[in-house]
Amino acid sequence: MKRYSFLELAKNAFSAHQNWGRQWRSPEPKAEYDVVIVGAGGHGLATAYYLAKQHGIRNVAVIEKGWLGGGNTGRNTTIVRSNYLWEESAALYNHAIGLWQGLSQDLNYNVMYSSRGVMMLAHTVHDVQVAQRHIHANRLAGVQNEWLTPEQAREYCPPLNISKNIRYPVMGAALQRVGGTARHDAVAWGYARGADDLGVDIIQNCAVTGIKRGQDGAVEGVETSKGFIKAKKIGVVAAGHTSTVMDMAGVRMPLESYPLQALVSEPVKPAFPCVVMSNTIHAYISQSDKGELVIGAGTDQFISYSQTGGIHITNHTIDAICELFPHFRRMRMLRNWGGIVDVTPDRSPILSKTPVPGLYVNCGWGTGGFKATPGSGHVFAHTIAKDEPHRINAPFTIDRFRTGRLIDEAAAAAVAH
Amino acid sequence: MLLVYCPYCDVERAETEFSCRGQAHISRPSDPSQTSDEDWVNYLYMRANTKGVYAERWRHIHGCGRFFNAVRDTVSDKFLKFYKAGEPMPDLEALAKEAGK
Amino acid sequence: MSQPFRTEKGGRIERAEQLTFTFDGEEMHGHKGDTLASALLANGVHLVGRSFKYHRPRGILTAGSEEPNALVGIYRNGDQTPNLRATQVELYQGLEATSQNRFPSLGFDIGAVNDRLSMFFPAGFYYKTFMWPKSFWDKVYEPVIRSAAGLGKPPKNPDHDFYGNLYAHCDVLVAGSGPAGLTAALAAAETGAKVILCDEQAEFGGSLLSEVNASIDGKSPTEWAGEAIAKLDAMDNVTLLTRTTAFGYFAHNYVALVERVTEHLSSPDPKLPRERLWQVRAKEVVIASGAIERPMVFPENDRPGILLAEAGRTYLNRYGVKVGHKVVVTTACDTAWQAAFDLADHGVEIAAIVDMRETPPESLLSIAKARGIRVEAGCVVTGTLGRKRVKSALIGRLMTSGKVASGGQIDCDALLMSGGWTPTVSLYSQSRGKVVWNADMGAYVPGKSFQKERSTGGAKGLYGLQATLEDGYAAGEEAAKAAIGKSVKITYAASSGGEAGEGGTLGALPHDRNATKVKAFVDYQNDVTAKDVKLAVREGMQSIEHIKRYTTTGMATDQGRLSNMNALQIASGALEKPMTDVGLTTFRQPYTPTTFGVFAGVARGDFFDPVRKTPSHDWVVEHGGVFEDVGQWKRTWYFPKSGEDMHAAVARECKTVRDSVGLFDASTLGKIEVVGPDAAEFLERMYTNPWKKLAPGRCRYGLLLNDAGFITDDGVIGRLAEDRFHVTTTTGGAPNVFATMEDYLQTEWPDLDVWITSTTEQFAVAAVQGPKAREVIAPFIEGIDLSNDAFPHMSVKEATFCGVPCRLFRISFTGELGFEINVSRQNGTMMWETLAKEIEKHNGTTYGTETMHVLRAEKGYIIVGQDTDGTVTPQDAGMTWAIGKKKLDFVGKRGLDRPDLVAENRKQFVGLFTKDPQVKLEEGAQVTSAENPETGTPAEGHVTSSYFSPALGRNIALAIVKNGHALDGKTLYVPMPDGSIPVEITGPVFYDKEGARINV
Amino acid sequence: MSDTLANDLITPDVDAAPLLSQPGVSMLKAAPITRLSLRAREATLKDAGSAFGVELPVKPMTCNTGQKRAVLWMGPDEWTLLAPADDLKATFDAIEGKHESHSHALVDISERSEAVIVSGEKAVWLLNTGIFIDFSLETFPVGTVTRTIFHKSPVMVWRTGTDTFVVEAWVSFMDYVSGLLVQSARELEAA
Repeated sequence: MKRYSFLELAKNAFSAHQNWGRQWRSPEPKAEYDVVIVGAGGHGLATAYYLAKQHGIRNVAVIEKGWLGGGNTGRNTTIVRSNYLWEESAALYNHAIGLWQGLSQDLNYNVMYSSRGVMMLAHTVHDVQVAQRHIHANRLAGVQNEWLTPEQAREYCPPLNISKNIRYPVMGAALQRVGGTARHDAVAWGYARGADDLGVDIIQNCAVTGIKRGQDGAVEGVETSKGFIKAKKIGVVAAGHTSTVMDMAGVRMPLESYPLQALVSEPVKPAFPCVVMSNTIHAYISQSDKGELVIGAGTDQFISYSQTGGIHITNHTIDAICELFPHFRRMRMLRNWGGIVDVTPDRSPILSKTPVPGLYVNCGWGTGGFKATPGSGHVFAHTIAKDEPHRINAPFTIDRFRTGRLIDEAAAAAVAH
Repeated sequence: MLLVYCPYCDVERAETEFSCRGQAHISRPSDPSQTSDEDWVNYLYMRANTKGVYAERWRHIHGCGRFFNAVRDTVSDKFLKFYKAGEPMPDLEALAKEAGK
Repeated sequence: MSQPFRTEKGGRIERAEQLTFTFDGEEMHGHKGDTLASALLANGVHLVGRSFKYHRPRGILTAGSEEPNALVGIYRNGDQTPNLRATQVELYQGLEATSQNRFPSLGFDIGAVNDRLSMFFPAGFYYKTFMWPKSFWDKVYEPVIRSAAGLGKPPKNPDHDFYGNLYAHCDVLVAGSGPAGLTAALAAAETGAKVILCDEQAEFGGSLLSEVNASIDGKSPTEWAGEAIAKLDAMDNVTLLTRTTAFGYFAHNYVALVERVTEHLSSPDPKLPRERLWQVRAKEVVIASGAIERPMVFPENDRPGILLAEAGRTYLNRYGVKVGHKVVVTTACDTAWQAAFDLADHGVEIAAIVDMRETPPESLLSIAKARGIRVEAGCVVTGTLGRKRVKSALIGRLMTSGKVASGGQIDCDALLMSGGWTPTVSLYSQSRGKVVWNADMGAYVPGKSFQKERSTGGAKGLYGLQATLEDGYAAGEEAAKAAIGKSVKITYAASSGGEAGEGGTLGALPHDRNATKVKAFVDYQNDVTAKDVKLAVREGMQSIEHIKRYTTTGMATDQGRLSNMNALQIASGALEKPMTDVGLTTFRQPYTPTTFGVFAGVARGDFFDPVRKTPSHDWVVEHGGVFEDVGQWKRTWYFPKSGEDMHAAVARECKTVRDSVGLFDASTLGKIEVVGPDAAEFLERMYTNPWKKLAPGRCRYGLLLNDAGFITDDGVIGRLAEDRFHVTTTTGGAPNVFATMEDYLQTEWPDLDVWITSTTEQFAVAAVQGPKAREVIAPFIEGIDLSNDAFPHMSVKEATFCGVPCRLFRISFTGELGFEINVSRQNGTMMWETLAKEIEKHNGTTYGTETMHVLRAEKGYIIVGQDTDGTVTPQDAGMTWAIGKKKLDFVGKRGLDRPDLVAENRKQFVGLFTKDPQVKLEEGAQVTSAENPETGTPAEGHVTSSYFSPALGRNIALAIVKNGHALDGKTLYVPMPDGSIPVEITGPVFYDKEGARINV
Repeated sequence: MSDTLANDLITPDVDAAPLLSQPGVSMLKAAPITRLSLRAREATLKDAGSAFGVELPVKPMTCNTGQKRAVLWMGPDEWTLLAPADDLKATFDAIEGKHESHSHALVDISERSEAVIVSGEKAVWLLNTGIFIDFSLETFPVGTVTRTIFHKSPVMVWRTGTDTFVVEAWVSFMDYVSGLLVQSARELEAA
């Protein structure tokens, strides 16, 4: 693989960029692999990359129904943070933050990880209590997170409206400085290039149509639109389509797939320095390096695989944004799209072995999968390679729903009084 | 914003009058104390999450208040059938075929 | 004053009405009916902006909403709007426009150095660089990239304007009012169907407005269109919306339109909304969005003065503006010739028509010959000269070998081009229809309908006036038939002229230049060249989605309407795959960029979300009370007396309640009336507690779980009669409790004879709490013996308060003697004011939620949602007493038996004393067993509530702590940034443990 | 107002100033009234109707009216009984007394909501600024009653005349509902 650098760019400039190599190959599938990963999104590609890099398992295929990075990886609002409440979640996402920090250099691909800070607003007394609980828990867990007064919040984010006269005035904010954004496509491409370079076959436009299990119940391979591919280990990383794929192996999942919308404005000069989220009034916003305001909307109330959503969801999101940033009312929406997010009952992911030997699943990231990409791939690769979970993902089993040992991030933000 | 038909009001209304309550025909085990952990988790959390024709529960929460069921293709979001609570689950495969899936 | 490029006559502008406007501070003139673009062109201004990446000088390219270059900022009354298309901005007196993305000026822009260095900035260069040193990304590289990117400047001030909303229903919605849209609307309207016709332009008529060489029913196209519109306007069943863009096509034929109400006015009435969102549920939709002309991808095809041919014709015929005095027209398509002819007829010198086709149609050649126009057939433009305005075009002759031979240079001050036409399939694509490739047309056209819609005319690749008119009629007829089952015989208009024309080209054109040096633009706004697309393919990008994202082609504000087809063709060539295998990106809403304010609509300020107030609200405002938001409710937080801060006010309120009496507004608590023979049975199934033996006139605390076994709500439930219960819930939980009850009732237990009715707002509730509570209420209550024996703690009875019916509860959330009086809502203010006056006689106080919280914490009562968080069981909360031991089932019972819910080491509800009574813990602080735990050590629990307790004269806290019930008296720690606070575990009841004060 | 349904029952509150008074549309606060929620199974309907004096409608979203009485269909087992404010106790007791044997639930909700009367040729336009219902007479004839959503608030809409509607909301939502209606009507005054 040709390393990327300023020098390389300059050299290529003088040969009119005719000599750049392919970032990844487009191979035909082999008859057999040690591991087949189903789904070439960020998590799947990262899993393959770490399988090859950390565990020396290079005979790996990543099978993708469409084009790599074309699912939620390419459709999210690119937020990275780790200030989750429960130590299990914080450990998982903070593991990712650690990897994010050196990811561009590790992959030799600029993923534009920008630690511009993620600010989560509190609008009620209850919000303040919840935010403080997060901050204290995070401090013990070694996760950076701090409290800001409304004035400090505005200093950090000058466009923020901290007037006492708005419907839900800002009472303060929790700021994770190390949080921020990254360029979503680059993450998929960087991992794809890295994995490909280590020998992983990324097979696009290849749909999995079945999972074959042997007499002993263990997996034997996958049926695909390009024929049967033998493998003793299969990792399913199919986001919104996980239920469908797992069903092929006869495994029921505690998942529901909802349309989640996001939108961008027309590009403008820098207007917004960080990421701001508000759970109470349901909005989050940042500005891309290109200048677009990137805004996350909510999910529809019904499951759907349509990758579109209702306009009422968009309306509610934008009214919240405009309430906090009233001068953005004259900005204009450029593009609005939807993704399909797979949601578990406790809003935490499943990164786990399954009742089927050789079958592993990584799903249930809901609206928050992008930020975990490196960490998720890293521990999932460990789980597949060793056939046992990494310390960090050990709590994220399917079985927790049976035992009741939930990691309930949603409950922790329950409405009080 | 979907257009939802309420079989009790006999009217089509915008989705925001309704609340969608997930997969239909999952009933609470009649004797919970005799139900295994496995069956209880199935009741609580396991959902078909079908990509395709799916029976789900809706409530006309800002209308007559009644729960009813609907069959919807989760790929096209088109409704194939609405029916009152208590009516049996229709033959989803037949409905799918009818809809040309 | 002079508008050197204005024609002598013609066009639809009002020449008598001259308007003054400024561009970058320079004063210019135009006419009513002009767009900013046509007025600038009339003044000879082509250079209007700088491109995104290379900061190249750019001019007006189109005459429509797809304009990629001429984006300007408009200032008005201190409000500024960036990125408006000059082609869509209607001119008004005093309009102030500025160019964008340039510094210090449009003419001299420092950023233009990027153009010189462009060899270092190929597609995706940033993925390959800026990685060293690591710390430079956040500090250096990214800030530089960010400030170089972006187009206009963001608005600086809060928007003064407001926005409207209208929901509408119609049988047939027609989007677009060109020849096809107009006839579709006519045909549909004739049947009596309810029709909405919208068009993004200021006037209906679309391409008819710039058509001068055809006739319809013997009239000029504009005259015919005018009559058609007048006819529609006179029909009651037709709604006509100009300046209205159908921007989003959602599920189930839900189409969103934006109407620009005042933007075109010089001094709009402030009572009018700036823009309005129309949300239309249409039975049938006719998409008549037309087609747009395709740019030709030749080197330096982006200089100011280079326009699409049809735009040149539109400026001439509709706006009376000549795009230049000496014009070269280059094309591969017949229609562009008409532009040349029309310009020539207005005295513009046509330097040449350069047609790529070896043999253009004889009919065109003869007209050109008649006008003495030089024709270069089989030729292509291979480049242009002139930096801020095109000066000349380089011509190349296409050889049979595929090579190009130099064909010289032709001077000009404008260059019109036409690569053929692209149907506008955006709305169709948004409706989730799949486009299909039509090789004959060289275009993607709508395939099967996914929703109830059909495309007509140019939108489906149909050209030629007569064919378009007829197709429109048919589409309108079909739509009306589908919607209302009616159709009527239509008199079709007959037209002449406006021929369809043949030809067109896709992709990058051949040239004789050094391919590595020249730039031929595919996506103007994003500065994507043909080279960039090829590079992406070379680097392994195979899917069009990858190519799009890697190069950013098609991601500009026109969403690729101009660029997509050319980019696809280039990609197809580079990949050596047919177009259809390359795929197509999806068009998303909105069709054109749409103002946030339109989506937000009326939701701002107090209308952002309903402000729910209780009957005491005005009194509280008058008496200086401070509110907190609890859900949508405003609840009084505390009542500071002058000079008091919150701490002092709450301490006083607490003390007063314990010493004498306090008055609290509990109206926001959820209330549900459960009525029917099976009422007790129903509550028995819903709540953990037993209800069947509760006697009428008595109350009981009820605890509600979900079926997973976790606490979700609580409240006091009073039995008014055998078959009637008054249930209370938490304020925030009320809607959920009600919905959950309905769910179980309707779907699990439909056999139960019981119904629930929300009475939250039927009643106003005053809580009178404290030793003197009885004395306070006694004067007003009739019908109850209030003595402790006759009306003990946990009683309920109907009586009257000041003569009006009330439900009186003897309950306490403070640990004191307490009553809660429910009167009907309209009597709430009377009750509050009566009691507020009365408590003064007893040195009592009104108190708010904060004091309520302190008082209940002193008693160890939980607040669901604060002391519990959805992971707490009744056992955890120390509330096994609330579980009916003999009950076989209730919601949550089975869940409680699950392995982890009966496991050791669960977190349990306890009290905490800080070793130093003056130290107050922070709510949310963590509890650990080690004084200085190592980072990463899981906490034992956390502080859920923490207050200064005036009754105890010290700070107290409640917490959830692992195995807390067994740790009574043990010392744990609350680590804070500045050191650990030692705490002692205690029971959660701090005050009056035996409960003596309640039973007096 | 004389041509509207139940105009002897739903009357403007004479003490309240008009909320809106324009040529195209007016909005008046309605005077207090007795509202009873009746939930019952089919067996009970006849008795309840005769006790109340007006038969209970079984056709969805319709109403029956009588002398100073109206019954609104709210759901297949839910009706709202309307009577003058002073008749509350008598009405309540009459129904409770009449069919003790049958199971039902009767609850006084008189003061849970407030109503405004929106009237005029622009009434439909005004309601459609916040309600997505098709108010054309074919699909929403006079007498139609329904719950729905107005922007972010639940409301009940009852068409009592071609151009007259009763809009009801829970008390704490009424400021929002009437405030937004007033604000939205402002543009009708524009030149």
